[in-house]
Amino acid sequence: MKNLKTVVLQNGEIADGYFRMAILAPGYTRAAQPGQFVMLRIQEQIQPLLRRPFGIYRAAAMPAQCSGLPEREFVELIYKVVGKGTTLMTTLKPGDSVELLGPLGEGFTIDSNINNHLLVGGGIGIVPLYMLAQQLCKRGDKVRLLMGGRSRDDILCISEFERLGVDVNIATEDGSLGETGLVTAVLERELLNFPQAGVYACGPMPMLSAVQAICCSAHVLLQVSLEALMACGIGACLGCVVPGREHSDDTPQYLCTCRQGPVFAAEDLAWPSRSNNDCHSGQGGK
Amino acid sequence: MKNLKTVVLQNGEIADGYFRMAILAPGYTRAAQPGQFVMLRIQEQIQPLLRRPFGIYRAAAMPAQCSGLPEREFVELIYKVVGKGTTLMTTLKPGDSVELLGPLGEGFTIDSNINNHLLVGGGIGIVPLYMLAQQLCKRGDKVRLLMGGRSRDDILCISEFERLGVDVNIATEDGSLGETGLVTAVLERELLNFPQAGVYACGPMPMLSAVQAICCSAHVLLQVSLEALMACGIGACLGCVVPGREHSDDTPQYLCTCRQGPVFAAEDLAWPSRSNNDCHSGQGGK
Amino acid sequence: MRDIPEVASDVAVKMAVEVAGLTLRNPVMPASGTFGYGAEFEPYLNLDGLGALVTKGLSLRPKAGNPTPRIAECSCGMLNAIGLQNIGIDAFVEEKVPFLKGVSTPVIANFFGNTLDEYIQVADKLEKIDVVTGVELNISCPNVKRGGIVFGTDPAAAAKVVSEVRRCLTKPLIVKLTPNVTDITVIARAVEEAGADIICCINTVTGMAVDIKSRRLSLANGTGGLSGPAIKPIALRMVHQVVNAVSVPVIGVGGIASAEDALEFLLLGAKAIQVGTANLVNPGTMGEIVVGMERFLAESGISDINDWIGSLHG
Amino acid sequence: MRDIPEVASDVAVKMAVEVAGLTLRNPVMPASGTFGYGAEFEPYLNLDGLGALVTKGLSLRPKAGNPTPRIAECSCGMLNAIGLQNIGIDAFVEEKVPFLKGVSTPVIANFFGNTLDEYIQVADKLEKIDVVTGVELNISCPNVKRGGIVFGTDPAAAAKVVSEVRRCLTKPLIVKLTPNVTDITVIARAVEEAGADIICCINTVTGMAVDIKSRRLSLANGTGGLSGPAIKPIALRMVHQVVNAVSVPVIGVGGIASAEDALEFLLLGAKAIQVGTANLVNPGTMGEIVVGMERFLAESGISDINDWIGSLHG
Ligand SMILES: Cc1cc2nc3c(=O)[nH]c(=O)nc-3n(C[C@H](O)[C@H](O)[C@H](O)COP(=O)(O)OP(=O)(O)OC[C@H]3O[C@@H](n4cnc5c(N)ncnc54)[C@H](O)[C@@H]3O)c2cc1C
Ligand SMILES: Cc1cc2nc3c(=O)[nH]c(=O)nc-3n(C[C@H](O)[C@H](O)[C@H](O)COP(=O)(O)OP(=O)(O)OC[C@H]3O[C@@H](n4cnc5c(N)ncnc54)[C@H](O)[C@@H]3O)c2cc1C
Ligand SMILES: Cc1cc2nc3c(=O)[nH]c(=O)nc-3n(C[C@H](O)[C@H](O)[C@H](O)COP(=O)(O)O)c2cc1C
Ligand SMILES: Cc1cc2nc3c(=O)[nH]c(=O)nc-3n(C[C@H](O)[C@H](O)[C@H](O)COP(=O)(O)O)c2cc1C
Ligand code: FES
Ligand code: FES
Repeated sequence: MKNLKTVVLQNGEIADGYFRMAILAPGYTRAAQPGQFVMLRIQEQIQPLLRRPFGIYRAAAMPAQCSGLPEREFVELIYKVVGKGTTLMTTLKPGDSVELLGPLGEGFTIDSNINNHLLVGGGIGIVPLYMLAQQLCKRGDKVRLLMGGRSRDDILCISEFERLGVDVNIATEDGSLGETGLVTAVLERELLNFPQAGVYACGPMPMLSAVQAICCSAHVLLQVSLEALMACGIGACLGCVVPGREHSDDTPQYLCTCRQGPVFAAEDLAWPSRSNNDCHSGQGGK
Repeated sequence: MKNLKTVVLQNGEIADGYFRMAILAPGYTRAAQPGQFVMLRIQEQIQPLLRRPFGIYRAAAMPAQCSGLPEREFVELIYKVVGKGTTLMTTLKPGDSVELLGPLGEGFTIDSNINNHLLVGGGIGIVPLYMLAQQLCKRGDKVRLLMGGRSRDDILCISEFERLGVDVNIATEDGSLGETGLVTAVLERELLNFPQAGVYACGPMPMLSAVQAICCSAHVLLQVSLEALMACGIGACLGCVVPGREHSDDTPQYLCTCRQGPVFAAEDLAWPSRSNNDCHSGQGGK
Repeated sequence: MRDIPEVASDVAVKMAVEVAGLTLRNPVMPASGTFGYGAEFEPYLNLDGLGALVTKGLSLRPKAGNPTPRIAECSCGMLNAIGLQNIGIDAFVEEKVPFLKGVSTPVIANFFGNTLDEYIQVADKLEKIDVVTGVELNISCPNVKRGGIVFGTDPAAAAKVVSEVRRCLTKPLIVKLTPNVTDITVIARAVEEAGADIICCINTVTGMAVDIKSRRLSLANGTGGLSGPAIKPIALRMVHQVVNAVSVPVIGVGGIASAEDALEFLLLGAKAIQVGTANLVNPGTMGEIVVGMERFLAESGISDINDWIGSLHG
Repeated sequence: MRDIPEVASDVAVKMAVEVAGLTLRNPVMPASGTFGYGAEFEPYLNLDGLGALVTKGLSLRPKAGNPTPRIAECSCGMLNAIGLQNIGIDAFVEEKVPFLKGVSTPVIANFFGNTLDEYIQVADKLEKIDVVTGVELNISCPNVKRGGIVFGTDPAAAAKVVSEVRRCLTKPLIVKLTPNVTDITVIARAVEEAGADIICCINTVTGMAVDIKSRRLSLANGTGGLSGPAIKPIALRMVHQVVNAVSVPVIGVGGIASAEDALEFLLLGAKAIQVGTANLVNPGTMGEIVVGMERFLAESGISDINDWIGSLHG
């Protein structure tokens, strides 16, 4: 965990409204764990005030060059343009200064007893799954990515997963790529084929809730990566909390997304589905 | 007077800490008068909030090009990097968006009875004098520029004045260019040579005060171009006022720099020198 | 490179609002003191496309204002200590009213006094000026020792000046409140009871700036009024409080620079909004705001802005 | 690409200040609630290089805080409605004090209560914790209905809680004031008289944000506390007022993000400063501020920061 005053190496649009940015990041190839994130300060100005949180898609190194450039470690982010900060990010060019705080948070826990993995992503939720897939594939495990989105434009980086040896199922709501429908339908089906699989999900909250309900009834272990509004990313402000399993209006229990998450064992969280409590016996701890 | 959402055409350093920027500005070649200014919005962001005032150095047109580019009018600013806004301006590149409000204010008044002109500039105070020199030279008048600065780095654009046919005297405090000393000493001397000259001055306030005192005793007409903190530049906020001739603590009289100025007849203003009141008979109205 | 858009649109959204007897083409008007007397903005804006015009604050006699420096830029805001410089009510009638007669937009005259008696005298005069459709009573200027602060922060004093002024006026009476109080609802209820037809909030928040190079306060007056985007969250809070505390309509002011900002205040229940500092930054702002609001409402399937006003979800 | 500078410098400026019995290495400390309990910042900052550590506000029992969303970004600022979530004084002793024992910097415990009795009980406990060098009484949190606002906006209530707490404490007592009042000097004088050793101002300014897409208030709590650069002019004004109204030392807080900001507050006479929101944006801020202040003072030919404090020119 460090605050690096560093520079952008690359930044470009990879699909309509989605960008990919590489940032010089010494130390990240060893430090970054699947599911961790960074807080990016887009420019050293007062406005926008807060850093923006982004999952780490990948950390790697460019080899040293004959031209004399030494080996350079970098971190890659993939971001969707949604508001002020991400719009400003699209204007960054190689060499522009940014500040990078990270790697932050608790990532995915890999259970050595599970050898069959279903990664479920919705849209930009693909991001934290790539490093996870890398690690799982390295162990020789069976890894399947179930990827959903509104349309083909929301399905990103699939070939990079395939190159790792990941099997990929795609579902789009408009049918423009893969199956027509929701990725949760694919999950239900695949869980019949792989009833002992570990499930790892990242995507919009309605998707995560549906995934939780499915995993709960199927009695499989689920880890989810959450988003929350964040000011600091390091556990100082308590702005990013989510209700934990024991949470009720009378006795609130809040977990810190930036420090205890962003990846949580589903059973540690409060879910809207009433079946939640019944799950906990079926799901192991994270 | 218009608010143009326009673009930068050129922007580069011309001397240590001084930049020159050309901005696409249809209509300016006809509209802009010597001594007028613009309010520049550096970026369409909330921070920095206020526009920055800059004198118009020059308004001209690039001829149409074979490549199909039509004739393009532009306005040129010369700016000194002093704070947040001007620092941000240095980062602008051709094609970057800016907003240009102008041309604003009352510029220099040219008295057809005067054919001999002394233009007195201090540092960045050179800016409004160029268009003035252009117009005076076009009339076939005798124009002399007395230019002062701390060192040679503060003496800008001299050759451009010379190309108009302007005689130039330079004085620097450190003697690195021209005479050693203050430009006001040069003025005193030149006023002996040209006792009927009209004087036009722009520069830091202490210089303007000294120039006023000199012109007052020499009984020559003086116009000064002032700087003031400005929020709007169009007479709406009353933030930019300066004390007028009748001003006293008991009965304040304020003139609006952005609308009644930035160029004022010296006799319309309040000056520290006690001899001020004695001047007014000697100096004609603007 | 394009020109500022005109105040007009063919989107079929009804933008007119009724605010306590004032019929406004749309809910957008300038905040007093940031729009001169109107004419300054003619080159940049179609004045007839605004909901109303609000003049610089007027007093019985001309007022010279504070010494300079009078303004300072801050993070996302500015401080001003203009000190209510104005030409006085008589010069207003002579020099400005003729121009305003040529504008079809309702004119609201903002005014203030140093004493209760001055308030009353100005109100008397404003009542007789035809072109003045409504008046806005400034009991909130924080810059001038005796020009407001005593009236605006004490509920009894506020009620007194409002009821006295009320008696001279048949025209709609807007009372503009200062945010520099512990509980703005107390003042709001007091002026409502005393006869305010409309409450306008907020005026500037008292602030200060200091220059570490010269080691001096940045404003000659010491303190100044903070305005601009920096104060929007404070203004939204107070508008929300006042809307829920009184039954007269509320005009929202403070940090509005875009259509989205304006829509926020209306969503909280403000019936109209005023744009201040943003006029100084971009004299075409209000035109852009009107067009932007129409577009947003049309895209949201709302055909009458009155359906948006106060439509905050529980 | 470079690392954040360390809190250290060989510029020969004396940075230490004495603030009513507290000896501080330099006048820079975190603002409560933006620095956790200290440990969170160890990777980014040399904790031993700070003037003091100020903890998150502590209460008698653990407090869960408000529902989410709890934060919203604004122009040059942020709103928070954390609702004073904290682990409670007993867990503080068990879980956090051991770490704080390893830090050489004086620890100031910020605390609050829902009732006068709770305030007293927490003060009693804090008096007995060795590692706690001073305490900061929060009578100003605007988020929780009974957690401060009543004490902090009424001079009599403020004086009451201060004098009661004072009786349990031999340690230096800082009282932190809310800016959401008509006249902060009235409260400042009341708490001074009641026994405050130091006055700290300001806490957050109550604000609100609303989302026009969802048509909901942005914070679950409705209102929140505005902090960050946007409030600096308000904080400077109030620090100036309080410095001139009381004779106890004043700690300045509000919008400080740079050495220049910090120097402004000191110039107005604040004896020390706190950094809040800027810690969240950049956890290394305070280190950069200390280094930047030293550099500025050295360049200005000032060899002791105490010569800068309050040295505003007429
Ligand atoms: C742990 C974590 C990992 C994330 N990873 C990615 C990623 O890999 N790629 C990606 O595109 N996005 C990711 N997000 C979401 C991303 O942070 C937001 O899209 C981004 O902050 C929006 O900023 P903005 O200024 O464009 O939007 P605005 O709406 O202008 O932002 C206003 C404020 O809201 C916050 N905000 C808005 N949307 C979100 C959101 N969905 N989650 C959290 N804060 C939000 C902003 O940070 C800012 O503080 C992640 C969020 C979290 C918490
Ligand atoms: C009519 C007029 C014409 C000018 N022409 C030129 C010119 O041709 N070239 C040039 O380099 N400068 C010119 N100036 C000065 C120029 O406006 C300031 O240098 C510039 O605004 C500084 O902005 P900043 O953000 O870099 O400084 P900051 O100090 O960060 O600015 C803070 C605030 O102070 C204002 N300010 C700071 N210095 C001045 C100043 N000297 N005059 C007015 N406002 C100031 C800024 O506009 C801003 O509102 C002119 C000023 C006026 C009034
Ligand atoms: C330069 C300036 C002058 C002002 N003069 C007045 C005035 O004469 N009367 C008044 O009631 N308010 C005056 N105000 C306050 C504004 O009308 C408005 O309430 C305040 O600026 C907040 O709105 P904003 O953030 O949109 O600027 C003035 C504000 C500024 C910036
Ligand atoms: C997230 C957050 C939590 C805060 N919690 C507390 C608190 O527990 N006790 C307290 O006295 N002030 C609290 N504050 C107020 C700060 O200590 C400080 O007074 C305020 O934020 C203004 O300073 P700033 O602009 O530097 O942030 C909190 C502020 C923020 C932003
Ligand atoms: S974002 Fe500040 S505690 Fe998580
Ligand atoms: S700058 Fe606003 S009146 Fe001159």
